[in-house]
Amino acid sequence: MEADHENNGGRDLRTMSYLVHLDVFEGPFDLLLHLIERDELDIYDIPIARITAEFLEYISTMQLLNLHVASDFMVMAATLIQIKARMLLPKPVVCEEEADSAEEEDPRQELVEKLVEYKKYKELAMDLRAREEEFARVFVRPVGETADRLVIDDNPLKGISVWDLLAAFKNVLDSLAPEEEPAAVPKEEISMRQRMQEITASLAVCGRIKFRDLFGKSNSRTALVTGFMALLELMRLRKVRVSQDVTFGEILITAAAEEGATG
Amino acid sequence: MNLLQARAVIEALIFAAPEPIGVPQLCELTGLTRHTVQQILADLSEDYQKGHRGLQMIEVAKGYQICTHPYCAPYVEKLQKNPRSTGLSQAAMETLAIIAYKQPITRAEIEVLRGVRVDSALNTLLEKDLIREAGRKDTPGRPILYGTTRAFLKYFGLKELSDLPGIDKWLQEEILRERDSDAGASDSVADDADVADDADEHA
Amino acid sequence: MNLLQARAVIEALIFAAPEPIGVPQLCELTGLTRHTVQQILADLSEDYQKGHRGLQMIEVAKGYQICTHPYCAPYVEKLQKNPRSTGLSQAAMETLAIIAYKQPITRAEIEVLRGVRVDSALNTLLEKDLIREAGRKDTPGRPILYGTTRAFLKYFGLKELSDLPGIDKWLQEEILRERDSDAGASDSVADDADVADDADEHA
Repeated sequence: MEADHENNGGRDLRTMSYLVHLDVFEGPFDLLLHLIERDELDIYDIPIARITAEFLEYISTMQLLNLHVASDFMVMAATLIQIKARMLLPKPVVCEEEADSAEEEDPRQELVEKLVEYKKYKELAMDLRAREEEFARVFVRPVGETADRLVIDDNPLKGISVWDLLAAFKNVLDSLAPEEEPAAVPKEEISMRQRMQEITASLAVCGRIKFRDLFGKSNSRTALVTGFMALLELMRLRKVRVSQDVTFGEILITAAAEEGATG
Repeated sequence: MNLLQARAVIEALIFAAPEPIGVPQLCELTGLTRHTVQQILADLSEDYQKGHRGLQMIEVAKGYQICTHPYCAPYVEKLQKNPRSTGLSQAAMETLAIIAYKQPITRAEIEVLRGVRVDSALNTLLEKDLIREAGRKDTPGRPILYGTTRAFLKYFGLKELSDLPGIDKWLQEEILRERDSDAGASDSVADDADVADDADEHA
Repeated sequence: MNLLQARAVIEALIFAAPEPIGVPQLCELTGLTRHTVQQILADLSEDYQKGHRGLQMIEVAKGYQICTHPYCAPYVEKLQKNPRSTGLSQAAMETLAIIAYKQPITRAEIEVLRGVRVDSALNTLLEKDLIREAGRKDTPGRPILYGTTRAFLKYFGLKELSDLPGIDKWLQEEILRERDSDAGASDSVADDADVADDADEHA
């Protein structure tokens, strides 16, 4: 990259202008809209060859910078190339009354519709953003802290009983095993101890296990509870470590080696 | 209770309620007619607007609420221990806009519109209680339908869904059209009504 | 900032402060002199007294506070009994349930169960004094453990945690059943023995 910087000034300018936008694009539609608006193109009459070239250039820039190109962008690139190819095909000769239907077969039509639709929601998101900013500047009375007898006693759990709490907990457990059919599934005889053994055994073989896999096989609530408790117990005993590199990413269970406090 | 007392009681109720409080609930609590309550509310709102008050009475999520005036924000902000975070990410905001205007809508339908996957945006929005599951669509796989919450209305200071910016223009038509063709097709219809609360229940 | 603006800002500050707010703090936040602040406070107090307001501005030990008028109490009290307004979102409720039944528990463990991030739910619960930090877990990173508070017990009218209904019994039975069936059936591999031993030791 640095060598590039010195040798290839012209190209690098382009690269830099993309760099600025790398984080900004919310997806292929967003990038296409940017290209169209930047060059003041007519969204209903997109010069497809030009847009395709620019879109591909963007992707190769990302690759040049060793950035991960999301599959959505690759799919769009393929779509653009396909449309471009279809545009190049000679148009079949049509008689007058067929002209209308032929017009509808503009290969760009579907893409244009999607872009126009996306643009609407992008603009609406901006409207919402404006309101968000406005209402971030308005403050309500802090609930639950005014101790005066005259003011309502702000019980945050007003109207909630312990049974609602129990229901909420069951709800969590149920969402872990949605397919459970108590009547049909034979009772699994898996103990917490067995589950602990299973986990340590697989770790010895594989080195690490995905959290999802750990529970993927279990289909009874009992098995899930036992499995989860086994995992907690192993964590407590420092036999395993659980980590998640990215938010919403895969949760990994690894055997706990002696390592620094990198949790 | 004379009118002046009623006015005071309604002001106290709006102040003390932990959530925006609607006309039906105010009627229920005070025993006053809908007409009287509405008159008092109009009167109170005007009173708050007049005079240089640091507080205002606003209508949000089909209810009334007393809150600080935006121009006091620079000072009030200093009080907040954990200031409101920077707001929603662009991805979350676009996803939310689609849900707000197209609800009830499935994840797959949102992804078609945005052209990208929206799992993590949906999680963020669910976590922030801005959207909720609003039934299942009556199509193969019975995918989850998403809709906005009452907290959504409060977050953006909206009276009700029809108060959404831009809705009056081209969207209203579109939504009406969708609703018509949708009627009966999804089991979320009942759920849909309480998105904006059951304000009219006691009318 | 002219006097009218200052008056509005001070009203907003008193309204938005989580605790009664004193003159020194008001001076600090507004940059006004003690004298000016005191004048404005006197003026505001009088204003609240005049006219039939449902709110009053009172001076308590630590400072100034806006609260409802005593004669509104019969109506305001009814708000408390109204189950319509609950302060907790579904996300917060589920997180609280997990903490109640699984405490002490780390954030990561809660997230495993709920499948989404719970930062904001945890913040809400901490703010409402329903949960508290209950030490650190003895694992790498020493994550914070969460448990419920005395206020939590108070709100539910529970004497102690073991009064929580259902799930512990349900879980206990389930686990006991597992243990029982385990005791007979297990003559497992030798090198696994210490895992089980450790488990029993801490049980």
